[in-house]
Amino acid sequence: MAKATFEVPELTQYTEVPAIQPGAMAHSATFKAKEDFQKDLGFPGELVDDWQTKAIDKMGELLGKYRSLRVYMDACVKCGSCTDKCHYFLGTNDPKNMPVGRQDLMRKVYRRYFTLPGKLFPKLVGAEDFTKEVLDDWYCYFHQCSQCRRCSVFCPYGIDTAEISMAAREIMDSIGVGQKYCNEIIGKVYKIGNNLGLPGPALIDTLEGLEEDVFDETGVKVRYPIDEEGAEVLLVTPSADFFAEPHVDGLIGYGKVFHEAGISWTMSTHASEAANFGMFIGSYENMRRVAQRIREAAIQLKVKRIVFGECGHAWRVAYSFLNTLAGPWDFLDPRYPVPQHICEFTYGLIQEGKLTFDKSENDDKVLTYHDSCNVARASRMGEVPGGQFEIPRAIIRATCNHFYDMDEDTIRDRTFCCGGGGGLLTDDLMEVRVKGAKPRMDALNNVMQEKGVTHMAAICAICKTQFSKVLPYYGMEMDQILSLHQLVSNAIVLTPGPDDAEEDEDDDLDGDALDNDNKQENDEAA
Amino acid sequence: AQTVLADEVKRYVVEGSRAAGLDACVEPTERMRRMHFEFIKHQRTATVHEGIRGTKYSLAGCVDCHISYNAEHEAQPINRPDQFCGACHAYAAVDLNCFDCHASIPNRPESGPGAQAAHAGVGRPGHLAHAHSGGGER
Amino acid sequence: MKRIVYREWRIPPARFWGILGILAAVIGIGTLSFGYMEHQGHWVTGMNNAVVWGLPHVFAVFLVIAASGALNIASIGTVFRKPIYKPLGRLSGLLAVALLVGGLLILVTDLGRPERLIVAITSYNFSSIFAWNIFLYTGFMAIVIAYLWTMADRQGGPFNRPVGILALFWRLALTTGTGSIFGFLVAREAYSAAILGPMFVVLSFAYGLSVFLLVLMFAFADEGRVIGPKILRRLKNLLAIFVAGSLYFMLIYHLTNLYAAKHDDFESWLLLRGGIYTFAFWVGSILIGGLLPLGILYHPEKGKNCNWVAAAAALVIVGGFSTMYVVIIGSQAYPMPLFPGQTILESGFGDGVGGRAASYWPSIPELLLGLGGVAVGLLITAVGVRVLQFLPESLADDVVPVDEETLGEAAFAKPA
Amino acid sequence: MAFLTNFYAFLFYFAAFVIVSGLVFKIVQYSRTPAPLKIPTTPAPTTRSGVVFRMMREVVLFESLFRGNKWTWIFGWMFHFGLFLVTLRHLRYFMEPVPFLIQLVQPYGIYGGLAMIVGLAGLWVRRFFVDRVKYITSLSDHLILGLLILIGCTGLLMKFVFHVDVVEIKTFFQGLYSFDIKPLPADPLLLLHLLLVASLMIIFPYSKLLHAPGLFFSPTRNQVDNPREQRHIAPWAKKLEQH
Amino acid sequence: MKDENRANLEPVDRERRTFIGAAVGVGAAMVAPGVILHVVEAAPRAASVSSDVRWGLVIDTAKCADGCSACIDACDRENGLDLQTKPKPLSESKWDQQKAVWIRKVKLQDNQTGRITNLPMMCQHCEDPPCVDVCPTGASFKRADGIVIVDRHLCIGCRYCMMACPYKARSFIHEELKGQLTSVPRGKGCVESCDLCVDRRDYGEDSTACADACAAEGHNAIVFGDLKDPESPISQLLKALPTRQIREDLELNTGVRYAGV
Ligand code: HEC
Ligand code: HEC
Ligand code: HEC
Ligand code: HEM
Ligand code: HEM
Ligand code: SF4
Ligand code: SF4
Ligand code: SF4
Ligand code: SF4
Ligand code: SF4
Ligand code: SF4
Repeated sequence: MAKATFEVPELTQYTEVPAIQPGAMAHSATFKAKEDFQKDLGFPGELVDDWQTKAIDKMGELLGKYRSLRVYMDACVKCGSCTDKCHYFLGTNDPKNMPVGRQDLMRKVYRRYFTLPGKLFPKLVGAEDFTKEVLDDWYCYFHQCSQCRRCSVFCPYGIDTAEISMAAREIMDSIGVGQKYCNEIIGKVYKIGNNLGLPGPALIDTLEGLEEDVFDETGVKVRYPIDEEGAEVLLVTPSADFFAEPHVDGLIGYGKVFHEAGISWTMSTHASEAANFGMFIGSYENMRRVAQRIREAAIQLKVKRIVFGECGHAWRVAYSFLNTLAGPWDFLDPRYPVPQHICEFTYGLIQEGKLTFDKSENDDKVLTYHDSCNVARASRMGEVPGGQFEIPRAIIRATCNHFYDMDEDTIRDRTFCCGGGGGLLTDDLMEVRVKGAKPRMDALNNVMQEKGVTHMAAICAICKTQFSKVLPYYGMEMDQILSLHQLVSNAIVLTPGPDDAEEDEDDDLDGDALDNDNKQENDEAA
Repeated sequence: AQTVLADEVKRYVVEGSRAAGLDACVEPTERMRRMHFEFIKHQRTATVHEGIRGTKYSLAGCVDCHISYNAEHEAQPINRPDQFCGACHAYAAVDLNCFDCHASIPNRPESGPGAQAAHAGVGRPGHLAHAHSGGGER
Repeated sequence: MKRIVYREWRIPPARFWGILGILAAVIGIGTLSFGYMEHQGHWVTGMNNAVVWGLPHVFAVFLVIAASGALNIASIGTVFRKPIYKPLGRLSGLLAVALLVGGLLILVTDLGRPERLIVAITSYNFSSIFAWNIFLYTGFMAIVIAYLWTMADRQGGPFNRPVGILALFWRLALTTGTGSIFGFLVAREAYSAAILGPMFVVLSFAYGLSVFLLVLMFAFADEGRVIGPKILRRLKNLLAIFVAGSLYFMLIYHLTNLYAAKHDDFESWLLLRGGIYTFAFWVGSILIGGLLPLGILYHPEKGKNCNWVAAAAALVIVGGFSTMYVVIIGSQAYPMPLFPGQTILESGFGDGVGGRAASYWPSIPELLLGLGGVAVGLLITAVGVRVLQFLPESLADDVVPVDEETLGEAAFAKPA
Repeated sequence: MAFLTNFYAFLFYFAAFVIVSGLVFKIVQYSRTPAPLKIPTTPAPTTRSGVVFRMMREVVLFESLFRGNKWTWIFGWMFHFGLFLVTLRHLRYFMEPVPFLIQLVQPYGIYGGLAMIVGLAGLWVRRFFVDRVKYITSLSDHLILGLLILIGCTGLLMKFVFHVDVVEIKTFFQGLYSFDIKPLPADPLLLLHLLLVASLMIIFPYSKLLHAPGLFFSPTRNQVDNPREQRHIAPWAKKLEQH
Repeated sequence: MKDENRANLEPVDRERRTFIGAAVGVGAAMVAPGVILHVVEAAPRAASVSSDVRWGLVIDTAKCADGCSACIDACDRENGLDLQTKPKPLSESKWDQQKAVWIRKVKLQDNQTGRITNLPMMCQHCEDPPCVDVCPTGASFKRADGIVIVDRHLCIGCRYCMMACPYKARSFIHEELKGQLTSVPRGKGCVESCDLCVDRRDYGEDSTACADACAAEGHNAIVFGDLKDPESPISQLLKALPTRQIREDLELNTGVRYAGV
């Protein structure tokens, strides 16, 4: 565990609203993107000369393009309802991390240049010139927003700070001030196909390894296909799923589900990434470009359905924007929504009774579930509103015997962000990430104390990565975070395929199952 | 009480009422327009609780003076939307429920004690030249 | 000890809004009949100059004392330190406020001049128990809201018990005050009995608990939350005690009336000759409201069954209505003793010629008004549990606190 | 006298022009600005009528604020509901004949006025005592609250202490409709009340008071959650697809 | 029944009530000789009523005739109660119980002796009126001169006073009224009862409508007057006759006393 250079907040039974501490996080600035990364995305390489006018112009352009920005700049009445809702504020005490504080960074500039009273009486309405200091503040604090939209839930006008920080990042990008982490990743996607920069052959290799592992473990030949033309389903999943713990256990789970469902599927090297960081930087064009890969892959592989793996903001882009960015999807099977979430897919099979589970496989764990913010507040699963809350829980209940929710105020649409979303999942923002995770950690700690919870399941690559990094700071174990489909993977009872039959003859099933158990235990111990 | 404005402002005193022939209410008109309800409310407490009947703000007195008569010499209920109280209150959208209980037409000889008192209050002798035998005999 | 987790009532929106819709419709109809009564005047009701308080008052008084009784659960939890009742405290407080609002609304809408309500709020006659009741009611509401706050907000924790104690005493005062509305009517034979106050208190326990039980069971069943056998047993035992207590007090009340020579006429009328009132008394109050529920609650099998307990609670409520009917209307119908030793042969005003009781037959608008009030109470409750964390997540045996334990601060260990 | 009357007549013509043209401009601007992406805060309704229902709850009950902060909700709702009642009561000055419903609501308007003041006072107090809210408060926030409280107080004073001639006031405003300037009574409280009201009208279209129309245009609240079922694309985004 | 030409009288000393021996006007013409006559205080009262007087009635049941209803009719006429009309859909029997009655006739038979007694009942103007005690708004009140009335501007129509009154003296107005008398405003939704002809009191007349009527019929069963003035005819009568209060046990010290029950 990395030694913290900052003070890790103490966990408390209830997340108290702190007294404000202006400037507490002013020192935290994420690394700026280098020139060539900027260029890849079509942004100027460094701060342009007449950045002020350019920025104001860009702001004007965005005001005309996004109704959200337009309305949100005007509508806030400073009611304060959002002030204690942002996990970054609760963890850092910095008032500029209050959602309205963050918005005001932009609003004061907006007022100065776009409203009459701001032009005439700037002091009266808190309008300010767009100075270098203000720009620095922007860079600092708009990169302390995970665009989780928790503030939007409680704002009487639904003002969504995420929209504002996206716009701010776009404005900054347009004058050459980009964030290294996001822009570099988007560049990788363009060049290699995924965030982690895993080239095709590496992927194929990994998947073959997986198939072997699963066969060793279960004695059933579960396939993890990639680039298979004519498969029914294209699975698009975050690249973390290909190798990192706990993500990969989720991928194993998907495979088993497809296996049981008897539905042919494939992944794609071209679209080997579900995530779309274009959203984080608010760039419609980049988001569109990233999304188009999925369309291309789907056409190329001639699939009939698209299913997304566990990833929060990827699901937001997929559910809410994919149709807009890369649609229409008229060439796919109209009986299924495009795209589907893997949880919807699994849940559907459970409903149809196609999956059998041995819940006791998960008896060593007491679970809770973390609603990832982009799933909870920016998308849906299933037919009815709120399906995004019920479907994952239903899957957990179907696969585990012990499940407890965290405090009601911290789940479902009131869920606290893990602290790593929105392009903040970089080591140079560790302080922000750790502090921002506090409210979630408080709630988790509560159920651990009160209900004996041992593990937390999540359906987002960022959440999982963030938690495995942050849990240790709070004295917990990094493997307490799980993929939801890991639970499925553990509990699912596989039916041997035709090509498993020969092996069955010399290796009877019971022994096989026992073997599994032992293997599992060993895993735990390791 | 007639100000410059008086001509320009709509008046509610109805043709054919006794008030139409007089030039002042029990208080200056402007004051009446703003305060009449305070006056009668005060009077009402005094009357009901202390039995005081002899002041000029009696409701019966208002009715007597402001009631108007039609061609048949029948008194018109004063709270009717085209009559004195009613017209103004309809215009101002102020509920006027006094006449749920109070007689909206004088129904005793006009020189009865109630009316007398009111008139005495404005310094006019009680006896009046034209005594109407109003519509409602009782 | 485990922390009690409260959760909003999360039934599907369609069902929730459906329930609200139904309640709102009942309220709407109640409002219409209020409008009708006010527009036409009270002649459209069954009430008259002899029976001046009718069905609306039966509803209102029932709701008001049930409100007071509903708070009992919270009191037992905080004031008498029975932790097993603690998880129910919030619902109990909410229900108390809701029923009270419903009851008061009925009273207000039955007034001859409801638009003058402001008069009742601004000018008081302090010799009137009624005026005191206005304070008792508004005070009760304020105190219970404060009480709810102490239960629901962490900052309020330290005030919980003091406010709870205050609420308890206020509540007793309120029920006694409501009883005294009748108790101080020296003129009426049936009422001038000191025991009426305490009797109302005991009745309130039974009615309040019954309403509470039904609401709790409905809310829990609808969302699939669990009521464990342990807490069910406690609650039904409590109900049985209250019902038995009510029966006992009614017995005493009628016995003392019988022995007070002045009142035996009334008693013999009520118990034997009173027609509908006699029927309501024996069948409604005693049988349906007392003996049957007791039978169910003490039945070794049925007493354990949720549905039967709910049925018993429902019976207590039905019985409660007939008790109120007898107490409020029966006592007015019975002629006033103006001329002892004489028989009234004729009267220009129905003074009970030949000892006949005054007639009263409730009319539809009155009934609808009363139901409207009930619906208001339920609507407030439904919205309350929906938007605020008032219902415990579960009342399963392993979740509810152990009763014998005294309340200690929940130990909260921080991980190493 | 005549000067005052003319001054106020002009003032109200001007204020009415500003508020109407300002609001129309803003509303047109809001509705012309596209919302390129589906961003309703979920769980969100999946049908149009569901959205209308959600919006109703926001407008009438301030649902989100209720979830966010109970105290602000209590005071805020009291203020707005009071303001609503007061507005209904005030319609009597602007309508002839007065519709039955407006007649009915008259007495409640007074309670509305009281509630409005209490609510505003509560809202103002919190701007001083809650450090987070204090931090985000600018001078204009205080001014608007002060303005509204003052309007309310002068109004209530007129109602309860220094009565004014309601009928003449109504005649004045009725006259404005037909450019027939009728005398306005020169009661100081009334003049102050009206002056403040005119200022409120004038600042409305470019102050935070735009939250009222803004709410209806907020994409997180007014969008239907059906992106998978229906393709949603803004005109400017459509152009990107052309090549 | 008021004197048409009373208006012409010059104001007389208001404080001292003057007995005028002469019969004035139509109504008075019917008054039989030897009976108490009108007391006319020619101008309306300008000062507050005082507790120096307490108005009351004495009813000699021996004189009250079977079958007579003059007092009731007179009260009805005086106070406009005869103007009440039954709402159409209402049944007669229900209307009988709902319409306002300020004064009623009661016929009693003694259970022991079988003796029949007739008497009029109205508000007894109790000194400690339960109706006043219970009224939440203070609408029921007792004037300084002992008259118990309802201030109908304050009455909210709760009917608690009716519950409290031991004499069933009060009525609730169940229906809308039309054509009220100027001198007796009455209306829907409030409670009212005999007010001892309060406007007659304030205009200085010396009797009540019921007493006048009874006298006019020649029965003289009702005598009105000041209970506090030992010289007043009513006080004299009280001394002369054995009287009692109805429901003496309640100790309300009623202002209406009965002889012969
Ligand atoms: C002596 C007769 C008299 C009596 C009694 C009287 N008024 Fe008047 N009232 C008048 C006259 C005359 C006017 C018209 C004055 C004027 O034209 O300026 C008037 C005007 C008014 C006005 C203003 C109407 C308008 O159109 O501007 C009001 C309001 C009013 N009276 C109310 C009352 C009330 C209330 C009472 C009872 C307390 C009452 N009046 C008693 C004679 C009377
Ligand atoms: C010039 C128009 C005018 C006339 C004529 C008029 N009123 Fe009014 N009256 C008003 C206005 C305006 C108010 C309300 C003032 C306010 O609420 O500030 C009012 C209020 C009242 C109130 C108080 C009502 C309440 O609910 O507060 C009473 C009572 C009243 N008037 C009685 C009368 C009677 C009786 C008459 C007829 C004799 C009368 N008014 C004639 C304009 C008038
Ligand atoms: C429910 C019936 C009722 C209503 C409504 C009512 N009054 Fe009265 N009012 C009375 C009665 C009864 C008296 C007493 C008359 C008496 O004692 O002679 C009275 C007396 C008065 C008196 C003193 C008598 C007089 O003629 O001056 C005034 C003034 C008065 N009322 C004003 C009002 C006003 C103003 C309203 C409307 C806001 C009103 N009343 C509404 C029943 C009513
Ligand atoms: C559709 C109509 C409206 C809605 C839904 C609405 C909603 C809200 C909400 C939710 C708030 C935040 C909570 C609060 O601080 O009270 C608010 C604040 C406010 N509203 Fe409105 N409002 C509306 C119309 C108006 C109008 C017409 C006015 C002005 C005349 C107004 C004036 C204010 C003010 C001044 C505040 C800020 C209070 C403060 O400073 O704390 N609102 N509004
Ligand atoms: C042109 C517009 C307005 C006019 C002509 C006007 C006029 C008046 C008048 C004459 C009164 C006194 C009412 C009485 O005595 O009964 C009053 C009261 C009042 N006014 Fe206004 N007003 C206007 C706008 C406003 C606005 C915009 C507000 C609130 C923001 C407001 C708030 C109040 C309040 C709270 C009262 C007291 C309660 C009441 O009587 O309704 N007014 N107004
Ligand atoms: S979107 Fe999330 S991170 Fe950003 S300000 Fe709102 S609550 Fe904070
Ligand atoms: S909740 Fe919305 S309106 Fe209130 S301060 Fe925050 S952003 Fe502004
Ligand atoms: S008028 Fe006289 S005699 Fe006749 S009923 Fe009345 S009290 Fe009796
Ligand atoms: S008789 Fe009845 S109404 Fe009259 S004063 Fe006594 S208690 Fe009151
Ligand atoms: S009905 Fe009227 S007078 Fe009687 S108690 Fe109620 S408010 Fe008082
Ligand atoms: S005193 Fe007057 S009011 Fe009373 S009963 Fe006799 S006539 Fe009627």
